[in-house]
Amino acid sequence: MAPRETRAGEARAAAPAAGGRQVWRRLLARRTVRAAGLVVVLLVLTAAAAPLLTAVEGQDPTSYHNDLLDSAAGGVPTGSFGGVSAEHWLGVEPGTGRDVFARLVHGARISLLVAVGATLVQVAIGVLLGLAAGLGSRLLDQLIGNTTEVMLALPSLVFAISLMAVVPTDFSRPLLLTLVIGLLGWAGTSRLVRAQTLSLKQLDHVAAARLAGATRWRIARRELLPALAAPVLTYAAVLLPTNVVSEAGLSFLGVGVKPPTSSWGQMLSGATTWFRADPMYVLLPSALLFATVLAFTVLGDAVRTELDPRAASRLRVGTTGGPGGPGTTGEAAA
Amino acid sequence: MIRFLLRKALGLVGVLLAISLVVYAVFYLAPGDPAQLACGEKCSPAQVLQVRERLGLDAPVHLQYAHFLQGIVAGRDFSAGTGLLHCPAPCLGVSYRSGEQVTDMIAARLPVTASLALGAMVIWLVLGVGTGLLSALRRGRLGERLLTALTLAGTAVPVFVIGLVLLIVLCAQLRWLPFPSYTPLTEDPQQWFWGLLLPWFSLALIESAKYARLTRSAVLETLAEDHIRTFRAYGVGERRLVTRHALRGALTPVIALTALDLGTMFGSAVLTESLFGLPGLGKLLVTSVGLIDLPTVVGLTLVTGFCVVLANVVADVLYAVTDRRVVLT
Amino acid sequence: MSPEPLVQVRDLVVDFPVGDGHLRAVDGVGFTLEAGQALGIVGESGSGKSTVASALLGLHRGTGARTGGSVLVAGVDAVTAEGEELRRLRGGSAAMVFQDPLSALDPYHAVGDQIAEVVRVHRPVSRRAARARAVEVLDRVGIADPARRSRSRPHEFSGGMRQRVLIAMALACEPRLLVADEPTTALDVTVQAQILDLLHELRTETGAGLVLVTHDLGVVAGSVDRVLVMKDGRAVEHGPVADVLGAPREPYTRALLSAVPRIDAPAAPGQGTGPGEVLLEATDLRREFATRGGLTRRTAPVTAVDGVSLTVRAGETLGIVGESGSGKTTLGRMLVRLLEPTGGRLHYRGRDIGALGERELRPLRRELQMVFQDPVASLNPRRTIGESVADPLRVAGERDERRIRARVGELLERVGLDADWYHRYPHEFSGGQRQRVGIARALAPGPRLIVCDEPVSALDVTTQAHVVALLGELQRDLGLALVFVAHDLAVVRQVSDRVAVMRAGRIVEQGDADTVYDSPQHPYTKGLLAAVPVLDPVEATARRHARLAAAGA
Amino acid sequence: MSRPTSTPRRLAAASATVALVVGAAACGPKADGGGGTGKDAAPQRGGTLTVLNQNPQDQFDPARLYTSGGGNVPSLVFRTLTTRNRADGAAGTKVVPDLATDTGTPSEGATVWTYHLRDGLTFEDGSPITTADIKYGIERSFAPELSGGAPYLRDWLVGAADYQGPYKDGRTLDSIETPDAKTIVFHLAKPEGDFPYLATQTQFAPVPKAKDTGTKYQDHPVSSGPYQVEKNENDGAHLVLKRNPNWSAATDDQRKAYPDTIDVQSGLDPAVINQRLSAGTGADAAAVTTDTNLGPSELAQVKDDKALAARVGTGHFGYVNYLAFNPKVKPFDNPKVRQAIAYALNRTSVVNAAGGSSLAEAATTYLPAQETFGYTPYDPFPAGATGSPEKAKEALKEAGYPDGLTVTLTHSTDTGKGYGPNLATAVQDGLKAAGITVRLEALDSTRYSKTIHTVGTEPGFFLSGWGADWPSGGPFLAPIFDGRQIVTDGYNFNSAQLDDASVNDEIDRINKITDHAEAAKRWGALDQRIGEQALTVPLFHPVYKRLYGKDVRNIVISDWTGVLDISQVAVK
Repeated sequence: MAPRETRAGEARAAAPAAGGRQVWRRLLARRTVRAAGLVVVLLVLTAAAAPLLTAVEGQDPTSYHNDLLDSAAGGVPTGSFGGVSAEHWLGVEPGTGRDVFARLVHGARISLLVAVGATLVQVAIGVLLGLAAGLGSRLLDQLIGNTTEVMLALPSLVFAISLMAVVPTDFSRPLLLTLVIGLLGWAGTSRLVRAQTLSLKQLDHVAAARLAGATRWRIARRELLPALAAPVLTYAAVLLPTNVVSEAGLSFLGVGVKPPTSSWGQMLSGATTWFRADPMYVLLPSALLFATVLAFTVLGDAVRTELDPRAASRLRVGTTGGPGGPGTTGEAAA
Repeated sequence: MIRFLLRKALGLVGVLLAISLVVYAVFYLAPGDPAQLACGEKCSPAQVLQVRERLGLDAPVHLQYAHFLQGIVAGRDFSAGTGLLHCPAPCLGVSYRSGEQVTDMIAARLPVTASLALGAMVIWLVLGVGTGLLSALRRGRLGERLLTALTLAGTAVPVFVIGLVLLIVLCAQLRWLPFPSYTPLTEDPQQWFWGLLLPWFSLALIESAKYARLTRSAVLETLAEDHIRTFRAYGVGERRLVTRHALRGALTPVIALTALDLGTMFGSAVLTESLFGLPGLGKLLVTSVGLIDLPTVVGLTLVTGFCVVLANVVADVLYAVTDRRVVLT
Repeated sequence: MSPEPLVQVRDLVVDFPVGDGHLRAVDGVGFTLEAGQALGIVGESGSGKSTVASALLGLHRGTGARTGGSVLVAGVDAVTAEGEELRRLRGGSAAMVFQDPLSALDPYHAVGDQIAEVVRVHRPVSRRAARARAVEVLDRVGIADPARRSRSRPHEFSGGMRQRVLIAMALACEPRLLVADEPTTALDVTVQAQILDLLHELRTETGAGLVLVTHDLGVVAGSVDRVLVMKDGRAVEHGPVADVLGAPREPYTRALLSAVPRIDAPAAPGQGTGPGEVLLEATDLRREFATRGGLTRRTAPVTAVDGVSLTVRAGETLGIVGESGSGKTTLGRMLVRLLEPTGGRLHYRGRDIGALGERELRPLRRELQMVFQDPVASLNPRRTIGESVADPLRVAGERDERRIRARVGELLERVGLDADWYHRYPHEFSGGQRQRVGIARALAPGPRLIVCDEPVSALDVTTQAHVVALLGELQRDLGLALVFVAHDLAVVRQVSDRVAVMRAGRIVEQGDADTVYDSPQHPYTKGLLAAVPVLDPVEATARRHARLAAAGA
Repeated sequence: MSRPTSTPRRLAAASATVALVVGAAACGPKADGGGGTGKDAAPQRGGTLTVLNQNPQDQFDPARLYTSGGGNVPSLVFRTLTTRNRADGAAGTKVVPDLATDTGTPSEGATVWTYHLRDGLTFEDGSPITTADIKYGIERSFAPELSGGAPYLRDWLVGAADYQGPYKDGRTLDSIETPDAKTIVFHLAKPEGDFPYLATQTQFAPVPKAKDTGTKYQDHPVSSGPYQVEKNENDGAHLVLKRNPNWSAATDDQRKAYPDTIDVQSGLDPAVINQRLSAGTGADAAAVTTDTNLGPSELAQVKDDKALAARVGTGHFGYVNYLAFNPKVKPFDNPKVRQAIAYALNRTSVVNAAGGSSLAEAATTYLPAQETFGYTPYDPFPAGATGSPEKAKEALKEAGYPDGLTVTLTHSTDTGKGYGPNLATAVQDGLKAAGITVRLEALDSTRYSKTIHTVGTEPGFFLSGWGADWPSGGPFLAPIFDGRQIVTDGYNFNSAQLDDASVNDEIDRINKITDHAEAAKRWGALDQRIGEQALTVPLFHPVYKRLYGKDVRNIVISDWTGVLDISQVAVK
């Protein structure tokens, strides 16, 4: 369920970066980043204000409108563009007549919540285990390494389905989805963090901390975690949209959120067959999903470029000066 | 190298054992009664008992697992009614549902998934690496941005959407492609090719996005390296710099990722196979999960797990082969 | 003198884009170079010397840098030339030898192919002929068995051999000008001498011009005819090498020259207190690394330190000198127990600390500190320098924020920094300042012994001199014991009471610094000392002849 | 039981309730189906008929198949004692002789049934078919190795309850007598007027003992019908049948067997099947499906396309989708609560959720709307198509819930089945207006069927469905409402756990009637009597809408199966 990290990304040691504020400023200076950020902010706001927005429209996400459907034609909405009207801004759902706009904005809540939650779970477990593997004994490293391998080798879809079936139904579905996606998808993060930890461990400032008498835990917290933030953040930006799609996939297979709750995945899974009869119904959730993924990917890429000095010096004829090394002067052409 | 492979082989056995244990545990906890399912809903309790006994489900779960392990090492015998059905090692058991040997079932479906995965791989490599290269070369231009957005669209849209839309447009409306179907390569190569073209593309479109991004960043990274500067300083043209030097650098991660993806593909082509009705491993897996057909599920997860682990090893080896600086331990 | 010089640079100006504006890296530099002559461009980091070298080949084209003035190389203006003309210039008329021979070669292709590729860019020859030419130039630069070695990839060569490959590549198309940018910086001193000799030899043989860019005045002394000293993008002094090094006119040149540590000058380091009690005693110390073999190679443990015995007394400085791979860094790290010895014993004040676990070591840690080589990697870039220095204090259990501030301020001032810089981040400092922070951090827990691992090798000469002076001062004032690990023989002599010379994990010679330097016993020490570049051009030439004679004999 | 609407990716194929394979039969020019090309030219022999299906023919052993009327594809290979009449509409619900000379002679109050074989019957290898082969076929269906199939034989035959088939110890069933090679006599433990219907199932197909290979038999069962298995790949995912040279049309008046080859491809997505049928390129022009309805979205497309509309076959299979109550669970013990739900239900929403009025007919009766079941129109709780919140509130008040009520509706997660989330939310939305708040509880399909069919775990209020194994009121009502069929240690289908002596007695009385029309009337009356108790709320009777290729002719769709009968179609 999680994307595989690339070796290239894995092997790269976290590099020192300029101060956080500076990175932030540079990020905001880019037009694409601002646009992507705007999309994300809008999405979050929409999700948060979903009840308000639907109230403005005067609809709710669960009410049926049989009068807007052509029952003999399989329940396709009457009217053009999937039944778009002043009452129903984005038309109604085929087969039920539920308001598409209301379902989309309410669906955003679930999709984002589950995706963000699952990403947090993945990152938390991944960082914890990755750090433990990188800092712990050989045995522990081996153990975690093998567990990671098992996690990667498990057909996660099957396990997601089975796990969803094992848990009692009164357990909150969104939470369960979050946990299932999260618990099955941490292996990539853990590998990344382990590799990063191993290369960071070689750095002299970690040795210095050891000489200062710092405990392993203190070293992990003070010296490693801050340096891990950048690669992990970047990786999380890749995980997040994947988790949105995972949620969609599980909903598609019928083990997602409980009806009548809507999520984008659930809408998409129901929509595919309507492609010809009611294209609007397919395009809307697809477009939203696409925008979300695009926005997060752009942000992730930008963060990575800013935090990764190799990317920064990309395509420049860096003339590393004398023994002073790059960094202090303009000669490095940074 | 030998040591590396030995160590990996040992690890593989461990991983597979762990996988089978986990599958047994999950299915033991999961609701549902395989005997009842195999017998049919209207079976009487007495009949269900008989079936349970026949399937060996009356034994405690740890014994069932032990029998399963024994089958892998030494083979097992099952009652086939008129006689005994010998299932030679490595025996993964017989399906609760059909009574077929799991190994046979897997062997019958492997070519389907393999055809799907390998064909898709070719396309996603051509498409992904090509797009990545192009976007690395035309960095910052409008065309490149469009291309990047398009490859992103690939990652964002689930296969069940892309596949179905392609099917309706290409097969039903435009009739450019035949409807997907599987014909064994040995039977009719042409039909094999045409029948799988659409599934390949649906899978590849999604995968190629990843490769485009990987290629692009790897090429850019390599272009920023010192040795590129060397060749630039010797008057080597930009095109040659990219095709001979930068691409070569990008090849290593691409090859390694390809191995990994191929490995996972064997377990993850579920949605594609279901959508296009290709009787492959993924489809069998999902069906078997629904039927609580434990031997089939365990057998399939072992095979797919094996593929993933193997792919990891192959990726490591390829990594070392394509990049001599890497050493294997 | 021919009517037209080989290189004619006039009013060269290079601006790099930085943020919103531009940064002037080279500001109005001009010089000429005749065929067969050699020009040395020296300067500290940031002086713009490498930028000048790149400008000779027009390498800033297309990077966003703005170039002004004119750079005529073999009749082509590198500032304005386009397309085919520029391509012919690069590698054809002028060829560049880069600094880091490992990263300057494509790791994926055989070196012979890489050279052949360059040949084919400039000459319409067959693939086979180009390969033959590659073997020929590899042979010329002294690679043994060149036909076979041409099929090897860069990582299969040693550093010196790789540098030879790069030179071979530069020679491939018989350029009229060689530009060598810090060609020996990454190399050991003995190898450095060989490479410089090779360059000299090639120049006399082919009559090509040479531009040698370096930070090391010793390197130019024996290798060039004229010297251009640069500072902040400007040419400070320009003249024949003997004049500039022998009788510098500019104060900056003089300062630069005086900062260079002299191997022949017996220094009188901190003899103030005299040797005290034995702090650290290593007996037959060993360290093996279980390494990785290649794909097909068998794995065998590598012995980095092979039975080293030494003692360090309170208040003295022990210099450990050796070339790369000699095991000196591993030894240094074992002495402070960042690494666990795999054999032998290590006693600190009578207590065996060789096999102590991390937990038992922790109370002892504060007494054994280390200053690291790389001032970039040794400070956590995400923490303020104050926090880094305060770390040992906090670990030691100090909770009072005011006391910590005060103590950190004190330490910062002690190493010559401003106490108010507590909240600054490492990237806001220069290399020398960062190294001072590293020293302050090492001082923070109040150690008895500090191991300095190449503490100045990443610094410019002037900075280097300041840091060395600071270390000596601290040692005298605080009565510290120092273990000074370095490859630079001159620096080690400058600071050490006693010196140990390491090679391949063993100490080949150990003794009083003056004794070792003035009358080396071991042939390795002798060779090492003979390879050290000297500032006197006459002496340098004499030494070259001696080396060549020795090699020929 | 087969399910009317298309079944997208099913997680669990074990559908369960009743007839699995269903067959499909036939009929033709019915309603809008019109037959199109089918009418014009006389059907010719030859060609290849392609069958595009979702569900693989993963069982092809006559002992294991669970079919209604012998199935559609299976009936091409297996002939049985009796079979369904291959005719359009209601005529197709009749049972007719197949291997036997008549539909059976009952005696001793319908407890003994005697059959005689026709002359000249042979297997695919040319050897003659004897009654011993039929007896052996039935016996082996009791072996645990060959589990599956309908449960009736075990209940009905004397001494069959504990019988474990012939494999273990060679025991035979004494209640089946074969006095000679042409005669076979069945001894039943109780009167069963419907025995001729049961004899249509594949367990009544002859199996030559010498060729029996146990669990492997299904790879190549010995054919007694017009086709034999040529290829069976991936457990029935791809099945190719070719002509059986030893079958003679002279001995078989039901199967037409026009095409030379039948190519059954399964495991396909429903959308793909319908797209292929509608495009009709290449071999798909001569293709049909036996298990996939037009989806709602395709119906919208068909509406605008006359040519396509002419290629839709409409059929009815006896099935009902309903809301089930467990009166042992509060508040459903209160009949007024059940009535309130019946009043409140918005059947229009439900029908739309089931695919619209073309695919589902709103139902107020439990029995399907066909004469053969004994259909008697009634509506005990009339509330119009969209329900009556007022009447519901009234009933609620009487039940003691004047301020409304919250109940839990259990459903399956499987969207393809008639008990999925679509229907559940439609019910939920309808009850909202009457002040009944519905909480939904979803279970994955395997767990769902186990939960609702186990007495101890049965929820109070859930979605269910029922179809008959043959077109008669008996198999429709008895398993659901006969008190003696309550199973406490296995799968129980009497979800209301109704044990009413008068109902039980009436069922016994009707079972003795061997005149089908007479029995049907009585079943209809019984249905109404039970319906008034509101133990179930019927939702709808599904309608089959199936597309067939443009070269397919001689369309026959019977009311027995509701789908076109493969044995009748021609592709030339």
